[in-house]
Amino acid sequence: MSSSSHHIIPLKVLFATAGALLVLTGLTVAVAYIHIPTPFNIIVAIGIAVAKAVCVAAFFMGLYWDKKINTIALLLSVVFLTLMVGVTLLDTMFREKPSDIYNKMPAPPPTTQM
Amino acid sequence: MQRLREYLLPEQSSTVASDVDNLFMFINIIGGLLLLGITIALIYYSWKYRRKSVEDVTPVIRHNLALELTWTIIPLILIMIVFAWGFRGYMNLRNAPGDSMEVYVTGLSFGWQFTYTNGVMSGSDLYVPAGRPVKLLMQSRDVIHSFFVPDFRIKQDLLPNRYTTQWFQADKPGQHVIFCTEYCGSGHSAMMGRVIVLPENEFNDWLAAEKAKSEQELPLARLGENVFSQQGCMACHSLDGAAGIGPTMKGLFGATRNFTDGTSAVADESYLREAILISNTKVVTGYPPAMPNYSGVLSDRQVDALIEYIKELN
Amino acid sequence: MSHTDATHSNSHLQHHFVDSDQQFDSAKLGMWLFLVTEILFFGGLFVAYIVYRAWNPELFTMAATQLDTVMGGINTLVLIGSSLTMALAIRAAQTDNPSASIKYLASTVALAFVFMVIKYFEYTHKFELGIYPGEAYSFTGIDHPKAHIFFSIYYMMTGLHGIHVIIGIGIITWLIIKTRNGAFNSSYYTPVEITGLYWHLVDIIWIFLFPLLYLID
Amino acid sequence: MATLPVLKEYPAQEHPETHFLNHDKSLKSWLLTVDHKRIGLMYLASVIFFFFVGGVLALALRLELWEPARNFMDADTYNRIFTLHGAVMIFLFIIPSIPAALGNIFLPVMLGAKDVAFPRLNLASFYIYVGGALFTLYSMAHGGIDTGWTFYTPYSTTSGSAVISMTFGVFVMGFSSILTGMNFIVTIHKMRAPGLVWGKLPLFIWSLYATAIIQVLATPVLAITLLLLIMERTLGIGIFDPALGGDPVLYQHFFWFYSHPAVYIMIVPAFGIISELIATFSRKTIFGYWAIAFSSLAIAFIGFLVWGHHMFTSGQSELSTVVFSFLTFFVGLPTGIKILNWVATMYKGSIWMQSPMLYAIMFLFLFTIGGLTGIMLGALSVNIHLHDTYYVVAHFHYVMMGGTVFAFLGGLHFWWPKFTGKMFNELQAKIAAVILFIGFNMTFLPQFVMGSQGMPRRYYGYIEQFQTLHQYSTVGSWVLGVGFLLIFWYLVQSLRKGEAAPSNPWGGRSLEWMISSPMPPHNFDYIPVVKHGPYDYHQPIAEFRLGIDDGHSHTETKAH
Repeated sequence: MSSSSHHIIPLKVLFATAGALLVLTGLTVAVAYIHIPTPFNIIVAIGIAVAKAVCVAAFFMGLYWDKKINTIALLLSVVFLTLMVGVTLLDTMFREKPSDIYNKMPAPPPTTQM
Repeated sequence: MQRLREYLLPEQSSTVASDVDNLFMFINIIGGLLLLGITIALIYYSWKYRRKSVEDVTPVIRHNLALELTWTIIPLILIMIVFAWGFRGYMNLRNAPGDSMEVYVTGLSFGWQFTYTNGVMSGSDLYVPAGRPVKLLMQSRDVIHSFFVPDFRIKQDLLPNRYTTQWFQADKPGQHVIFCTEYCGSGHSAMMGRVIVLPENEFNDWLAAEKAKSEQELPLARLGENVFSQQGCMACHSLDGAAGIGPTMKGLFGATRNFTDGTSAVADESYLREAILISNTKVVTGYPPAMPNYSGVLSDRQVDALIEYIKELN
Repeated sequence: MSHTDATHSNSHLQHHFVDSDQQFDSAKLGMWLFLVTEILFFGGLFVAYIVYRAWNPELFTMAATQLDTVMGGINTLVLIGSSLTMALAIRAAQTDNPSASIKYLASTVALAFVFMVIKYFEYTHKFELGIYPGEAYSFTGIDHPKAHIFFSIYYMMTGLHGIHVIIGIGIITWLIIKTRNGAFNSSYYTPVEITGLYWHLVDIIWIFLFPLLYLID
Repeated sequence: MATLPVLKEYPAQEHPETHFLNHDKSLKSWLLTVDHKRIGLMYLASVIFFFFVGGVLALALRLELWEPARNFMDADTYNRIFTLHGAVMIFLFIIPSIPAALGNIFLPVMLGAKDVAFPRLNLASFYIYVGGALFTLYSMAHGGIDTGWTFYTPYSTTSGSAVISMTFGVFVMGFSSILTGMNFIVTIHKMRAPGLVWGKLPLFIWSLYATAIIQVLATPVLAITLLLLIMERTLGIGIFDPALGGDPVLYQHFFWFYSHPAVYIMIVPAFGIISELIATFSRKTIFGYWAIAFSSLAIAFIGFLVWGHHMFTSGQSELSTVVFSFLTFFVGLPTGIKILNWVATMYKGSIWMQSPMLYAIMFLFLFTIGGLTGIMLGALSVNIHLHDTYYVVAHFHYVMMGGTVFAFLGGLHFWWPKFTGKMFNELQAKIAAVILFIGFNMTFLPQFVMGSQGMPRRYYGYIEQFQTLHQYSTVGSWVLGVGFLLIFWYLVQSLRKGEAAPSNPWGGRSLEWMISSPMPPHNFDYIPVVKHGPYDYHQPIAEFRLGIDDGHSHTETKAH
C-alpha cells in the first residue's frame, strides 16, 4: 500500500501522455475551424478538454497509481461544480432573458413627463 | 384555533390568504404535536431514567429497524404533503388571472410609485378596485426592494434590470400597509405605503379625477406637491419640521445650511436645484449622505415645481 | 507494508507522524484537498462564464474573434511542455538524480516565463485597442451592449490563472534552491511531488480556458 | 482487531505536574505554538471575545427597538450595527466556534494522534483568522458597513460604506476556514490510532468530518464571490451590477452557494457535541450510530442543493423556486432522524443531569423548534408571506443560537475540566443554563409572532402595533445578557480557584478521557490502541485504558 503512493512513473508513459496532449490540442483547434453546429461544437470542445484533463490527472499527477481517496477528492470537486452550474442554470435559463423581457413589455409611462 | 390564527396572522384581505393561512396552521399543529411529543419524552426520560447509583448498568440498544423506518417514512409523507400544498398555493400566487388590471410599480429609495395604464401616477398609495384581480409589473429604480403586503400574503422583490410581477385580489374595501422587505438603506423601514381598496365605482371616479388633474396645467407649486408625493420624498423629508432621515422641508428656503465639509450656504434656488439633482456633493451636517441623485429622473419643470413648493412651505 | 523509508532517513519526519509513509500520504491528500478548493474557486468564474454564454451566445462568438488563437494555442503547448518537465523533475528526484531534477525544474520555470511573456503581449495588445476590464472598457469593435462583460470574465479567468502561474514560478524556484542544497532524495521528495500536483492543476485549468475563450465559433 | 497485543496498561495520571498549559510558559511558546491544543485555546479566547462583541451589538439593537421610532441611535448607525452583529457573529464567532476552537483541541486527542496532520498550517489558519478579524475591525473604524452581512448587489456596489475592507476581511477569513477543514479531513483519514476504524469514531469526529467537507467545497466559492464583488466595486466588471449590464440575482446564487452550506458548517458540529453529551450522560450506547454518522454526511450533501430557498421572492425562475423548495424538505429528514435517535438514546439510560446534559436537553427542545419552523419556511406559499420577516430572524436564531450556541456551551462545560484541569461550580452552571433558556425564549418567541404578523426584518423603525412584542424581546435580551455574564463569572472563578479536575469526571469512554487533565503536552506518551467503540458503555472501563509501548508502534501501525 505504501509502494503505490511512491510510484515512479515510467518515462514512456510520461512522453506518451505529453504526445497525446499535443495531438488533442491540435484536434481541438482543428475542430474549431470546421464549424460544427452550435450545441455540438461546445460538447466536442469540452469533451476534448476533459480527455486532456483526464490524461494529466491520471498520468502526470499519478492518480492512476495513487490511493483512491485522492481520486475521490478530485471527483467530488467536479461533482459539486457540476451541481452548482446545473442548479444555477435552473434559474437563469428558465426566466426570460433579462434583456428580452425588457423589450417585450410595453415601456412604462415615462416618469419625467408631466 | 381560530383565535390563535387571528392572533398570529394579519387579517385575511386577499383571495389567496385563507389557503396560505390554512397551511400555516396545519404545519403549526403537526409541528406542535411533534414538539410536544419530544418534550414529553425528554422530560419523562430525564426523570424516569435518572441516575440512581454510580453502578447503573444500561442495556445495549443499537438500533431498531421498525422504529427507524417509522420515523423516516411518516415525516417523509408529512413533508411531501406540505410541499404539495405549498406548491399549489405558490402556483396560485404566481399565476395572475388573465383579466387582471395592470399597474406599474416603481420602487425607489425610499418610496413607491404607481403608474396606471392611462398615465395616472400615484405616490406611496396604491388605489385598487375591490373584487378585481390586480397584476403589479414591478421594477426598481436603484437597488433591490421588495413589495410586501402582509394582509394579502404577497411579496416579491423589485429588480433594477427587469420586471418582476405579482398579483392579488382584494374583495373588501379597506386600507392595507405596504412594507419594503429587501434591505435598501437608511430609509428602508420608512419605505412604507398603503394599498387603498375602493369599491369599483369609487375607484373609477378616483382614476378619472386623477386623470383630469394631471392633464390640466397645474400651477408650479401644486405640481411640486404632486412630484414630492409621487417621488416618495416624504419618506425622508417631513413637511412639519420633524427630523427624518433627511432635513425637513419646512422653513428650509432661505435658511443657512452647514455642510459636513465645513462649508455653508444659504438655501436659495440654485442650492436647492443642486441638492436635488446632484444630491450628495454637499451633505448637511447631522444627516447621512442617503439622498439619491435625481439628475435625469426629474424634468426641469419638475425641479422648478419642487423649488416653488418648498418655497411655499415657509 | 514496508518500512524501509522510515528507517532510511527520517530527519524530515515530524514528531506527530508514526512514519514517513503516513507523513507523505497526509501531505498528498492535503494537497489534493487544496486542489479541490482551487477547482471550486475557479469554478465560480466558470459558472459566471456559462451563465453569460447561455444568455448571450452571439456575444461570445463575436468577442472571441478578438482573442489571438495562435498565441493561445502556443501557450497551451508551452504549458503542456512545462507539465512534462515538471513530471520529469519529480521522476528525477525520485531516482536520486538532483542535477537532472534541477535541469527539469529550470525548464519548467523557463516555460512558465514564456507563457507569461506571451500573456503580456496579448494583454498589451488588447489594452491598445481599449479592451480593458470593467468600466474602463472603451473598445468599439464589438457591437454588443454586454461586450465588456465578456472581457471582464476573460480578464478575471486568465488573470487569476496568470497569478497562479507566477506563484508556481516562485515555488519551483524555491524547489531548485532546495534541490541544489540536497534537500530531496528518493526517500523524501514530498515538496517536489506536491508542487507538481499544483503545477499540473494550473495546466488543467488552462486546458479548459483555451477552448472556452479562444476557440468559440 | 481482536488480535491487537495489549502490552501494558496506562491509567491516566491524576493531577499531573506538567501539562500542555504549563510545560513552557513564555509568551512566544503560545504565539508561535504548533500544538493543536494551544491553537485551539487561542481560537477559543478569540471566539469568546467576538461573541461578546457581537452580543453587545445585539443588546444595542434590541435597546434601540424599544421605541418604534428613534430611541438613541439614528438609522444609519442601526444599519451598521445590525450588519456588524451579523458579520461578527457569523464569520468571527459561530463558524470557527466549534470546529476551530473545540474541534482543534479535541479532534487529534479523540483520534489518538499527537497533533493534527499539518500543525504549522493550523497556526497559519489562526493568524489568517486574526488578519481577517483585523480587517473587520478596520472597516468598523472607517465608516462601518451598512449592507447587511449578505452584501447584496447593487446596494453593496453603490453604498458609500467600507464594503471593500469588510469583504476582504471575510475573504481572508475564508482561507482560515478552508485550512482548518483540510487539516481535519487529512487528520481523520491518516492519523487514527490503531484499532480506531471508521465505525469506532466518536460522532463528534464524524460531524467535524462532514463539516470539513463543506468547508473545503463551499468556502472557495465565497472567496471568488467576494473577489468578484471587490472587482465590481473597484473596476466595475459588470457581472453583478445591473447598472453595468450585470445580474444581481446571479450574485445571490453565488453568495448562497456558500452561505447556505455555511449554515451546516455552523450546526453540524453542534450535532456532534450533542451526540457525545447524550451518550455520556445517559451512560448508554448511542442509538443508531450509523444513522447519526451518515445523516451528518447527508445533510452536508443535500445542504449544497437548497441554497435557493433564500431566494424564493428574489425573482429567480419559478422552476428553480419549486425545485429548491422540494429539495429543502429533504434536509429536514436526516435532521429529524438525528433528534429522534438522541431521544431514543436516553430511553432506559442512566441519566445524570449535569450542566452539559442540561444544555443538551435544552438544545433538543430549541433546535426542534428551529427545525420545525424551517419546515414552515420551506413551504412555498407560506414562505412568500414569511420571507424576510422577523419569523426568519427568530427561526435562524433558534437554529444558530438555540442550536449551535447551546451545544457550544454544552461542549464547553463538558470539556472544560479536560483542557483547564479545573472544575466549575455546578450549581451556578445550572442556574445560568436556566436563565439562558428563559432569556432565549423570551427574546425570540415574540419574534415568531411579530414575523407572522408581518413585521419585516432589518427595520430601524416599526409601526406601533409591534411595540409590545418588541419590548418583550428586548427584556429577554437583558436576561440573556445576565445569563452570559454569570457563565463568564463562574468560569473565571473556576480558572482562579476551581477544584482540580479528575481525568474522567463524567465517565466518558472516548480517548480524551483516558489521558490526564489538563492533557499532556503531546497528548499520548504511547500509541493508544482502541479496542471498543466510544459508546460501548457495557464494556468495563478498564478495557478502554489501554496502550502499547511506543517502541512497538512500528510493528502495529495504523489499522486502516
